[in-house]
Amino acid sequence: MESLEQIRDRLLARFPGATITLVPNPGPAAEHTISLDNAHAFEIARFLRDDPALQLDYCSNVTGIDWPEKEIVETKKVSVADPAGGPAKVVEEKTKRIEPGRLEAVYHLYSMALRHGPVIIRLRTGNRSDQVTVPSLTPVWRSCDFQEREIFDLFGIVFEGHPNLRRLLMWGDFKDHPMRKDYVEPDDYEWEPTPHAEVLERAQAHYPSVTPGVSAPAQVEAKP
Amino acid sequence: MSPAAPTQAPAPFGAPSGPTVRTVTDAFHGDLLEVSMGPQHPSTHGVFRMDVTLDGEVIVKLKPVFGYLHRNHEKIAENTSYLASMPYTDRLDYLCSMSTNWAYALAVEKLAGQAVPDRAQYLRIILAELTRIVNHACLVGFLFNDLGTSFTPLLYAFREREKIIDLFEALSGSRMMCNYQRFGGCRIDPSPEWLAAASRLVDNFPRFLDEYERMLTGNEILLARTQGVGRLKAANAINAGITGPVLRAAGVNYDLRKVDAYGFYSRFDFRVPLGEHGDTYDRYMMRILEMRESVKILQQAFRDLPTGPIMDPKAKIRGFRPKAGEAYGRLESPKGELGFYLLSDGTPNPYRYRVRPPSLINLTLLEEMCLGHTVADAVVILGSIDIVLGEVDR
Amino acid sequence: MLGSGILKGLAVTAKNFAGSFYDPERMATVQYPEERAPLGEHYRSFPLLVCENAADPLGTLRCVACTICEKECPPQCIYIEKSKDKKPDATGKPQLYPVIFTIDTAVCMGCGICAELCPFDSIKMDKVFEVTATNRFTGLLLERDQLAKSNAYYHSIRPAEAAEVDARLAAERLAAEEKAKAAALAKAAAAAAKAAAAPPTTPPSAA
Amino acid sequence: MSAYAMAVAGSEPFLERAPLLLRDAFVQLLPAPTQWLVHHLITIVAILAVFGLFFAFTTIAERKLLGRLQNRRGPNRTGVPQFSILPWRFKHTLFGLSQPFADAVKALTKEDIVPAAADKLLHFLAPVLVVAFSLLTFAVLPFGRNLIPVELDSALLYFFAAGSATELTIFMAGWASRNKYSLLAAMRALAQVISYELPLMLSVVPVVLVAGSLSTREIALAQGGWTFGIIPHWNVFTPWGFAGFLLFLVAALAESNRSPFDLPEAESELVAGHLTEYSGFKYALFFMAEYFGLTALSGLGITIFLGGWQAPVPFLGFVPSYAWFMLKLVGMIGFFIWVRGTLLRLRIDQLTRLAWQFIVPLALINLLNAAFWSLTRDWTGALQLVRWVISAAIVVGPFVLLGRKLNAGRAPRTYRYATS
Repeated sequence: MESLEQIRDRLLARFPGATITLVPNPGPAAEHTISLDNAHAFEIARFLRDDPALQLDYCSNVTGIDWPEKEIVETKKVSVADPAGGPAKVVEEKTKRIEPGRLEAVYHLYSMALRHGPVIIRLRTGNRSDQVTVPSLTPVWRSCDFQEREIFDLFGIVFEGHPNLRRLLMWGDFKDHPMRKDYVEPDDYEWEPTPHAEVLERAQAHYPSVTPGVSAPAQVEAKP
Repeated sequence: MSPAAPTQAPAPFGAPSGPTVRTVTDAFHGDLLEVSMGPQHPSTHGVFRMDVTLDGEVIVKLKPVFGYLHRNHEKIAENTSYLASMPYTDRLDYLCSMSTNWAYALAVEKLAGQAVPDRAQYLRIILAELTRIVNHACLVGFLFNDLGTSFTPLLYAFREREKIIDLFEALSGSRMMCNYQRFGGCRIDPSPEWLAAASRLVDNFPRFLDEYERMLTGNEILLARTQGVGRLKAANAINAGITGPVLRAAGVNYDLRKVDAYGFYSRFDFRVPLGEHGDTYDRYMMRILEMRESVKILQQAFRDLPTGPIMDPKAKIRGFRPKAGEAYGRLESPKGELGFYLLSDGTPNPYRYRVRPPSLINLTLLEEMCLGHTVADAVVILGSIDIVLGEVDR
Repeated sequence: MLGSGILKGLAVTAKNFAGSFYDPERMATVQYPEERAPLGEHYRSFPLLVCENAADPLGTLRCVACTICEKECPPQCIYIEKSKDKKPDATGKPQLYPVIFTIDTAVCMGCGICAELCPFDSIKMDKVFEVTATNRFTGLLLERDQLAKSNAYYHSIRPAEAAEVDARLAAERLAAEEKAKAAALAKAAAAAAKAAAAPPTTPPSAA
Repeated sequence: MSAYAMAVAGSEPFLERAPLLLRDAFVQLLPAPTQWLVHHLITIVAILAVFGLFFAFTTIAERKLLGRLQNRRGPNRTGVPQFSILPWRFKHTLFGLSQPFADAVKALTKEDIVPAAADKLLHFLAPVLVVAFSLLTFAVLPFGRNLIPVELDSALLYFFAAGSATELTIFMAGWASRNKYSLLAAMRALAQVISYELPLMLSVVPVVLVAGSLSTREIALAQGGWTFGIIPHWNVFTPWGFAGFLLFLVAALAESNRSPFDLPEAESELVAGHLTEYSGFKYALFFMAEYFGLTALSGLGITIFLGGWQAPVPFLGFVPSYAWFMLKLVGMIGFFIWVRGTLLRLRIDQLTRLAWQFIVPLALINLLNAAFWSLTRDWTGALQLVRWVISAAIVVGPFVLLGRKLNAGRAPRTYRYATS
């Protein structure tokens, strides 16, 4: 298989205007990825599938990743000229910048015909609140169907063009997206008294008069 | 069901495989009947639900509904250490915990660049192939139960499965929740007695398969019930990401043991059975033939099993922190491609932990396979796909 | 011919029917309460805490309340509170001990990770699987005294592993004793040297 | 009947007469005007008691037999409670033989749930009627030389009329339950009754043709005697009779909703079919009716093909006739259990196709065969052999041809392998 750089170059030649960046993977696995822009992602995906040299006909895995907003503190050494005219001093300057949060969908593509892969592509949303749309690749690879629905369900990425975008695992009325890093568990789902103070506290907050050793709902029901 | 986007895919949203389906209701045909099969239904293999619309007994629409067993396994794993997720992977595909363990260990080893000693690699293959036999035996048994036998083939299969499960218990301490693989090796070194018993069992296994096939493979009712039922076309199957015996029954030669040759599979001599029609009978036969091939692999593994450590000396049990990075490790689980996608940020807990469940993705084309067939066939088709709800819902 | 497959099937079931009367390969069922299948060496059910002395289980627990198991337990079913004071442990070193050590067996999934990770060979997996209680909250919540089992019991359920652990602990103890002895000797030597080297500030008669 | 029994009483062994003597002795004690009523009541009570117990032990036998077929032990834990108060510790549980009684207690004490939307009256009536109809069929079966509850000249007609009503009650149950699975089961039951009434009757007609009577007693009597002193003159030992018996077995399996034709119940597809919304005693009644139906059909099969109550070999003639009947009944039921333990379920379209494309044509051809058999009654010597050959050819030829057509395009396959 061609290297990722070659693929990127071919894609750039084929789709002029597209933003395609390589995302390096620092780990020992060294599975580097290509990040696609949302405007061209669908066309590029089709190209990847149909290109005779690649024939990535099999989309194995689709994953969502949540990257919350995080504050990055960068330390830079800056040499500051001494106003007194002495030698320049090296001062550590800390700059804080807020990296905006985003959601990401990662697709692992393989070729069953040519038996190579993976080519990993990433699609990114603008932020985590209102620009959460990426194009759906389900029309290209049917295997994305359930997986994109699952990501929509658990991460809240909206896949534009998905034929049947509904929640997959959680029920229809469920509000939040549980796999997001800032998801807050409801306080009542684990109400059974356990030795863990934290759970017990939560249970007590939800059922004020709970006593350990007795079923909490039974106590709640018993109350007039 | 048709795609919203205008594409010219090679028939990804394939036409129904069965007879032509009526979609209109008129005075002559009466109303369509909507039945919610599941979550409490004897043949949904757990708490799976199919909302089917019936014309008489013929399915005109089928909508799978998931999530009744959802426990957000991925979130739990992201909040615990890498090792603490290992026993949870047992509960994904609870029939094949050994190979699920291996898939996870494989992904973590890829993420951390961890080597595995030879003996452990052989042990993993032994256990994975035993698991494949366990799973296929179970599946075939349950498939016959769906086909309406009174538990007889299932109990014969369970009788043999039980012997393998006993081996698992003797080795790992638990029958199904083995929790055996570790990052960089295995947990317990099997004793020579264990290996002898396992080898004997494997040598005897073809006898059981012969008897099983004599009992059922030529049965006229089985042929009538399964041949031509639930056809799956190869192009559709590839596009829908269907893997494992279901894909190979459609005639696609794609077995990760050959393609990726993970572990030491390249050292083994075995064949991959391929179907032709992609129907339920082919899917059933794929399982039987794969069991026979597994027996061959196991015999070679018992013959060549090297001595040595079972754990890489550099492997860390306590305080395991892989470097930042990501890895997608996959292997051929009995049900298909089982993958783990791990993203590490250098902390003891994975930043992102994702399971690629073959059971779930193999259900993608369930509707296409069932359309035009009857309720009885839908149950059988679902049974032949081989799902475990612990993995589907995670 | 139509029906031959069915007849073959009938023959196989008939064979199994007959075989179930004489062939133990076919009739593998064990009549449970009367007969019991043997438990393997590595069989695991729920955790136990090893103590050195059966007469004083709580006083001789090997556990030093390091809370590794509590942190690593996948379903988080262990709860430990450390003591304020220290007690000498098996090797004679002063160590903390658990004031509260509970395992919620209703939550425990018997994975054995606690036993695997325990650096003090204190928490081990039991083999008792017939655990019942009439109250599912407190009845299945095992306290320290219920969890504590003597080393002899541990030997009885896992002879090979226990022997290995004992040998290791004995070696450690020996090493610690030798180290202590060496340290004491060194100390004494140092003191003697000091005494010898230092100029006598007090008259020798006073010493 | 009593008079008839008395008339033949002298020439028969005591055991053969014992049931009748017992009944008559009891009836004699009562005032004359009530005697006819008591006479019939005793017959009814006897049938209920004998076949009630037979049902109870069939359930445990089925479970234990199936268990053995499946390499299990089956239920073997239910002890006899009285034994536990004995001074010594009687630990044996008598192979779990008291299981049916425990089951009965369980069924009786279980909550009876009627779905809110169900048709309450029909929902109640269905289990009652199904037992009633299935019991009606027992009236015309000759259980022994002298044991036939009602002697009808058109006994077979009566049997089929009463027997087919049970399928209607299944429809009733399915419809009244207001459950979609039950409804599907009801429809399947209707399709099944339409498809299999005919083959069942057609498989019996040859016997009627050859015996020249619709009376079960006559048919059973006609099968008396032995060729060469060992081969009994049972219908099953003729080519047409053998074919008829096989067709009858298939149709009887279908008629009594047993595997492989248990489509209305179809637990892997329709949960429990028409029984989905039944619990407790009503469920037990359906269960009971299924076994009564099975027993009655087996009884009919025995009567018309297996020589009824006739002994298989002359020197065992001292064994009372009803014992032979029961023995054959046990054998038939055992065979049905064996079949259930082996086979898979057909699909509804295959079920009807099997009936119309295979069993009905074969049964019609078999009718011709029987006609040929009765026309060639006086062929002897070498002609006898010719008669057998022709008759056997009429059985085997159509079977092979029709079977090939039915199974067309389906065969075990061979597979290719990839090595890389």
